[in-house]
Amino acid sequence: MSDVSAGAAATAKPSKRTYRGSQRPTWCAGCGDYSVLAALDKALISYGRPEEEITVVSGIGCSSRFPFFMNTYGFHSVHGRALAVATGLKLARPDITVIATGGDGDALAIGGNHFFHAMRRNVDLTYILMDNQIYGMTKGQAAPTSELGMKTKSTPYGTFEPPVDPIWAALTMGATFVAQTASHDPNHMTEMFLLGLQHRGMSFINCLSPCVTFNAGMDREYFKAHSRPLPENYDPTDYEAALKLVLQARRESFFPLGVIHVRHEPTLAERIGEIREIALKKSAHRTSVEEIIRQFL
Amino acid sequence: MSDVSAGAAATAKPSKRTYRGSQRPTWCAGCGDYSVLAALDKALISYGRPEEEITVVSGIGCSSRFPFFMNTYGFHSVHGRALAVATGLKLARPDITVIATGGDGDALAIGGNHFFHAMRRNVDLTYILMDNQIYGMTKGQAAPTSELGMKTKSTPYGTFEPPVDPIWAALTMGATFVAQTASHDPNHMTEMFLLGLQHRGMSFINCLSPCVTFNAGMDREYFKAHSRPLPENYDPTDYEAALKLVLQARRESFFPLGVIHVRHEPTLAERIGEIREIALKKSAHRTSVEEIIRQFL
Amino acid sequence: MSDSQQSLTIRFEGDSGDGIISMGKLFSRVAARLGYQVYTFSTFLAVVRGGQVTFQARVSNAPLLSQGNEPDILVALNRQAVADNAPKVPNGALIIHPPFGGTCEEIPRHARTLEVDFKEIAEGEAGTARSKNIAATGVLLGLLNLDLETAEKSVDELFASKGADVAEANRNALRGGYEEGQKHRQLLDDRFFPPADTTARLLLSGNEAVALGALTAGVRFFAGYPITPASEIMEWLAGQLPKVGGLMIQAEDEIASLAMCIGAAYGGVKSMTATSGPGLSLMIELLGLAGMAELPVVVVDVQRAGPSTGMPTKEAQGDLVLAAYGSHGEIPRVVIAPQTVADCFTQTIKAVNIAHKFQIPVIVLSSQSLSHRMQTIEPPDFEKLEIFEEKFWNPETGPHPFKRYPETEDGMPVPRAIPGIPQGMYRCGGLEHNEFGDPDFAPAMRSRMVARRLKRMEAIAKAFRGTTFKYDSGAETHLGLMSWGATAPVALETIRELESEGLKFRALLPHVLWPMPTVAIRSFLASGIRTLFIPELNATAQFAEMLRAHFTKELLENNIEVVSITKDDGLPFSPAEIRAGVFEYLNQRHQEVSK
Amino acid sequence: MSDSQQSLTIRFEGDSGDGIISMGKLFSRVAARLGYQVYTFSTFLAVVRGGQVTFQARVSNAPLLSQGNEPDILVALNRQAVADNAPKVPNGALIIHPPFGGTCEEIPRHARTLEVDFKEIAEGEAGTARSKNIAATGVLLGLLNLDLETAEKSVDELFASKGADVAEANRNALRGGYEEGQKHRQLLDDRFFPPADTTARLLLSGNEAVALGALTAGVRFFAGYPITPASEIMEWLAGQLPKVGGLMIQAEDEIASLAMCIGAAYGGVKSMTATSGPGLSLMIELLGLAGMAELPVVVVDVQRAGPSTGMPTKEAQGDLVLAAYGSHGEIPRVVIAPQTVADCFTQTIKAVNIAHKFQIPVIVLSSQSLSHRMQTIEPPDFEKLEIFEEKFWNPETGPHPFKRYPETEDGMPVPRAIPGIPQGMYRCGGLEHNEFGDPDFAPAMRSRMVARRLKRMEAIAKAFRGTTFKYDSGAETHLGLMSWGATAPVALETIRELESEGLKFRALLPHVLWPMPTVAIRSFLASGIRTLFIPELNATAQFAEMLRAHFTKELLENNIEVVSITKDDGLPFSPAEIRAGVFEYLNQRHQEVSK
Ligand SMILES: Cc1ncc(C[n+]2csc(CCOP(=O)(O)OP(=O)(O)O)c2C)c(N)n1
Ligand SMILES: Cc1ncc(C[n+]2csc(CCOP(=O)(O)OP(=O)(O)O)c2C)c(N)n1
Ligand code: SF4
Ligand code: SF4
Ligand SMILES: [Mg+2]
Ligand SMILES: [Mg+2]
Repeated sequence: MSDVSAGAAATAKPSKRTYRGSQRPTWCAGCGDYSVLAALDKALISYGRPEEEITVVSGIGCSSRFPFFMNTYGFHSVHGRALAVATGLKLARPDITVIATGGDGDALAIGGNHFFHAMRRNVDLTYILMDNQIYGMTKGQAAPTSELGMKTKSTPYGTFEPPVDPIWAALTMGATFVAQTASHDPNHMTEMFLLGLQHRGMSFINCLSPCVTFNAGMDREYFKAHSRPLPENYDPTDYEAALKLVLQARRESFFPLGVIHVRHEPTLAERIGEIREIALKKSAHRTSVEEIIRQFL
Repeated sequence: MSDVSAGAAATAKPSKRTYRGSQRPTWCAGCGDYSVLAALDKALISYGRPEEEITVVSGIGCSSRFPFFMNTYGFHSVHGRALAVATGLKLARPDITVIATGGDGDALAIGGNHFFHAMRRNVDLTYILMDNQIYGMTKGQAAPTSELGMKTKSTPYGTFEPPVDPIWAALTMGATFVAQTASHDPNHMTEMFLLGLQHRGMSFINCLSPCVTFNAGMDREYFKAHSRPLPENYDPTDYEAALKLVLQARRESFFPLGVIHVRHEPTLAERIGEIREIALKKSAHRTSVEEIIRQFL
Repeated sequence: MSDSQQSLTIRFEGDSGDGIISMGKLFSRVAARLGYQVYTFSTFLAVVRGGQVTFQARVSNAPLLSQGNEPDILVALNRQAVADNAPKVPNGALIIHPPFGGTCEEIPRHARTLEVDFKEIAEGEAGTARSKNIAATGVLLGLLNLDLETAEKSVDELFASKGADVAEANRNALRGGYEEGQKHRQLLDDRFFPPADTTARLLLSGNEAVALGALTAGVRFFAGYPITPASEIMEWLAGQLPKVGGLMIQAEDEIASLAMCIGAAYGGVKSMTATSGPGLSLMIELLGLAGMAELPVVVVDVQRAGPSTGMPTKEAQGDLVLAAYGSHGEIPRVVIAPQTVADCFTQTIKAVNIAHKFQIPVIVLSSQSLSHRMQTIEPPDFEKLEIFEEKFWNPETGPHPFKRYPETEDGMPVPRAIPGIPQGMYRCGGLEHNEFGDPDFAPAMRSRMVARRLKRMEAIAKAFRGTTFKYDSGAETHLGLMSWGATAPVALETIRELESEGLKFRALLPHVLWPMPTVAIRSFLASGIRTLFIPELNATAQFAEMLRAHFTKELLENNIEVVSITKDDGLPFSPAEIRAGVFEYLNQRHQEVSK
Repeated sequence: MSDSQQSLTIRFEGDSGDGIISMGKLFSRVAARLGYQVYTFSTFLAVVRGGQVTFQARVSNAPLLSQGNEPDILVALNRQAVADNAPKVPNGALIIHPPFGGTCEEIPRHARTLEVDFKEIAEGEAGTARSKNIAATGVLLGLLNLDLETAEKSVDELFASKGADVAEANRNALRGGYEEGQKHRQLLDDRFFPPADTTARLLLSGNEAVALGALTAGVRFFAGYPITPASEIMEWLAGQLPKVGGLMIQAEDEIASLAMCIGAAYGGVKSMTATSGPGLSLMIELLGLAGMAELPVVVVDVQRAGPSTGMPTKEAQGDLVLAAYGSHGEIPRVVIAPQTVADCFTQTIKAVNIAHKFQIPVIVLSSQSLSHRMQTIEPPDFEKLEIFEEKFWNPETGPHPFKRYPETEDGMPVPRAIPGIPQGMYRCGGLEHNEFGDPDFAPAMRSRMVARRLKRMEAIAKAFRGTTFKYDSGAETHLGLMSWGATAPVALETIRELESEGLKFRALLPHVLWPMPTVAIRSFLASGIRTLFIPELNATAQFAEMLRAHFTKELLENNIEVVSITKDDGLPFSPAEIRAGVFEYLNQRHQEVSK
């Protein structure tokens, strides 16, 4: 909302470490999230907005600790609600770059409904999901992304629910930018984050980010071995091709890395802008509360 | 759970009106839900299970009043939770036929997360969604299915969120039976319901069922004019073809009627059955609580 | 009612297709414009589908406290309406009704009647029987000799969206009815009274008043989810917010509604959501987050009869303990309950002010009867309205480094930073934290932060001192009364009535229920009362329970017996019911004493 | 502690990678098998990543009420462990530590030490330094001369899943350490005491005991969502339920968890979920549904420090008011709080029984310290355990027609029908309804149904009469104490200690907190006490507040002052802290009196 004075924007070009917070990350040694943090820092440096114009919103989980390790505004909300909080913030403050981060459980179990609706609304957010196929923070229960049959603390005989594929979910629910990357490839991650930040609309980026402590089987090497770059001639603007690719990847058990899909569509804020135009036209000019009240006389 | 004695099943063949409750529906005259009710009654007569072995679970909404109008067990739960309640019931009592009913708001707004997860779990339920593209019960606000730009009580200048297509959602989230039908075609509805009831796994049936009071624009005639039967050579077992069809329908603004997709996959209960086998194998035979306790000695 | 106050209660009743609500609203609007005080009540049906609909309008020359009892005038649009009301109408009541083809046995002897063929007038004047409700309203206006021009203008507005033709047809129907009514003016000459002045007043429902209050207070972000009886708040704001640069978004559920508001609040934009009991229950986790993160957000709960889905269209005051205690762990928060439609406006403004002044969540407890009732309120004086505008932390003036959650002597929060302000970057959330907002679980820090949040509650209580509404007949008395929300004015009307019969009361009717207004309650409890009546619309006497928990000592010291008068049938209290509750106790006591 | 009771407190501390928890568990398991009573406490870290880890085990020859104070024996695996504990260990404490290369200044004069190279033993005996924790445990067992064979068996079990090689290596490490320990037996000869008997006891954590209680009570459906500190309940049941034909499903969130349980409950299967504060907050709407639909379901809330995310690994008793009042509108429900690990087992069984007997939701309020603490409990006697099995409505014996919600004289529910039972078909849900379950909003019906639900609460309260735990020194005294949950045994230990110093108390430590045990509380309040201490782990004195609200009259009549002793720093009470609270008040009073 334009009424809010956002303070003068600092104009100095951000240097290295600008977006890194003073708090040391509390992740386990070897956790994939470290390199995600480093890559986001790099991407933000290229993106170039002053740190006070950026807000990182998360839910709860190891990956959701992100805001604490960054030198930006940050909101570590409650489990599953990152996207709803981020949507409210972005709608109220379209002048701010809002990044949401979180884990696969946060996004797709408890947060599934907000995920669903944020994708279809095409809110102008960048959502970075750290997909470790496990609940890290609560010490190793099944995530909605855990492979069928995977043994975890909550599924001692193996899971019995077919998993969700985050990129399939984002793609089919309506995200206008869908990418996948992995923490073993920092440059690729940085590139994807930057593209996501630059995209107008909902940018969803799934990061394969191993939990070395509670899902040791899916480590860096595992993700590396199962990842594939996109085919040379792949056209991310072709929605049906994207659907096919993701289905193929599921069938053949590989992780496609790269921009799976991108298209341009009005963002939620832009559509609300149109509504505002209509509303203003109806009342001929920007109304005051006093005028509105008069209709009850 | 087999421990529960389910009473002796009545064996008499159900006659006409068997599944109709004694309460008269309280819907507006002309509401599409009347014919949905009649069609379900017919489908159940063909299906032939005694009424006490059937439970209808719903959320809140005009369409969610369903259980009260049927002579079966019924659970009119709370808004959005029909599928979660139905999942619990079905897992605990696999011997019961569980039908879930509700509106588009109930299913896809507040209930979206349970929808998402019930579809992927492939619970053996039949879910009948009465899609009127509006909130009927609360008198006319936008539903997640309302067309972009549609004026409703809550969107006086038109909605600004792209709608959800229920069959697309069910299809991409993992339902193993997806059909669409319309209340203007009672025979087709009956057929779809019967197929859904017979399918093992999550059967999702979207019924175009007009709200004559709060969405007068989308009446019987509108739905009729915009519906199309499936192409002659359509193969519902071809998943990619189904995706294509639904995308085409959205592009060309028509409603495909018929079985959009069907495939066979183990149900949640079947997968849990396998887990139980493993668990029993581990303890060599069915354990008693006493034996389990001994491990703490 | 004071001695010089006069009032007239008119009931409109007919089939759900008859346009009863439009009649009632039209009449009320005209009366309000002419300077009358108006107070309405309408019953909504449980299910969408038809049946009888009732709308009652009470007009007066002085402010009204309740919807009154049985009608002085019944405008019946069908026979059922006569049958429904006949046994109850007072002596000399006037029943206006259409011809029923033959005599109507239902009409009681003690009532007067006027038969008018509304349909014929409508068909003749407007060319369609559908305008018969407007014709009937015209008859009533004519009978009362209220200004025709004002009425015509109101009809025009009512049908503006339907096109000029429809408006004209209805204007004609109105005029036809009006002429007919004028012919029978003598029927009501004895009941007629002029308004006290000719100030045009705002005619608003409780929900409209809440929405208007929010807009006035500066709310520019509203996220909500439809639910009876709160939906009109979001519907109205959906139309108005875009005009002032704000927006209303219908969220996927109540959890998302509050989460979005919290996001907007973090961004520095005044935000609000509105719901009813089921929605409040769903918001409890996020309410805790707002409390822990100290973010200003207003949640309006238009109470309806619970538990669970309960009776969505019925009245209750059953959510108080949830509003006051709902959250795992302990958060600072404020609960405010408006008592009248005018309160819905002013208390909502207060709620927004408090939320931002104290940086906490505020719950406004309205209720079904209040939400749909229309009542006249004085046009607000924008010069005098206090609207609190937060001053955010300023990097130039500091203090540096920016501390989001410092301990302060008075328990007040410091100006916060919001995204966009350089050097103010901080992280907020639900974890226990230190002054900067960073997670900190050290036992000593934890204890300090808990104390800091509780101290806020004291600061809030202090800020309200002297604002609690007291009613004092001036006489010595042992009888006291406390009440809240929509029940409070009915209780006040009751004790005023009882006063004329010699029973004197002292009353305290707080708007702010949490934190409890300690100083006011203490002095009230020490004012000599021995019996304290507390009428409220729930089964477990929630307010009385909170009072006993927090003022045990004072009740003990002053030897006060708390007498709860509760009701849980889904309908608001009438003065007669509160009166009955008072006498039941007094008679019982009398018997005990005489034994 | 009684005179003949002896106890020994051992603390294990080291780096998070040192396997401290395994050491503690191994030692505790061995002691429990040999007949000792064991009570443990371990601190979990706020974040996943490393730091110091502590595990404390207290062993005794009689039942224990608290974790004790500072350790008699410290088994330190690194230097930090010595530094952390040195200033606090009591006179004559024994510190067992590895060589630090040079003298270790941190070791206090008043302690005795034993230096053992655990690593060397492990490398020598097991071929890997990783077994150093087992070697160290061996040293301790050898010092205490506890049975080696029992210890070897325990090691085998501990490493069973890791393969025979690993188990053997660790057995060797254990034996190596044991031999070393035996050499120094004289160091502990003076502290050694045999167990009271050699009954092997169950060694369980609170979470395990809850899970075991559920299984024993017949719970066969569990839906849950992970959350600290409750996750172990679902994890354990995930492994065990399939073995008895039940199942545990991890739901998409807490709302779905409870919804699934409610579905299963409607189907007639005993069902349960477990969560912590944030989850309970999310379940509030569905809790209301269970109350309105009268479905038996058990919700375990393992409380942690709130509000909001708060401090997930820390102790608190801050969810009581939410458990008792959380719901819009008013539902019947029961809140039970176990006090010990043994209670976690028996009270969970009771909760399941109550839920089914009274057809209502029951909330079990555990807490973090209880959940992760391990304690010995007597092996349950399955013959004597009362397990309530619902009898469902029988179409052959009727009554006909089947009424799901009839009014009964005693407020008790009637047998219900479940899907599959012919002629029992009914509809349930959250709307207000008549006896058959069909929606009915008629004011009179509504009032009857509200009264019917409240009457259930009376029936429940009646059923518990005479079961509330009372402690009475027998002597005349003005001092009373009430407490609940994990604080209660600590409070009991405190007053027993004070008793030996001449301060006598009467105490009431209820397990059932809602409905409040009226009869027991009334007679307790009338027993002559004038000062009532209520220690609890929250900031607003939640239990005390509920007590004041519901027993205002009794407190007044007996002239009792309620003195809350609260603490909110995330740690359990120690007896010393409660003692301090008591004396603070008494000294203050004394000063006032002498002024
Ligand atoms: C309402 C609620 N339910 C449960 C939890 C407990 N919880 C914290 S994080 C988490 C899941 C973490 O998994 P994920 O989102 O995948 O993040 P990761 O730790 O793997 O990065 C859960 C269940 C909570 N904090 N709040
Ligand atoms: C928690 C909660 N939020 C909101 C409501 C109010 N409510 C009742 S029905 C409904 C939506 C009805 O729309 P839909 O599901 O499409 O059903 P329809 O009436 O159109 O058949 C809403 C929002 C409620 N009962 N509970
Ligand atoms: S538990 Fe897993 S996800 Fe969490 S910090 Fe450790 S490695 Fe990372
Ligand atoms: S409001 Fe609409 S959906 Fe509801 S009963 Fe009427 S026509 Fe049907
Ligand atoms: Mg994860
Ligand atoms: Mg609908």
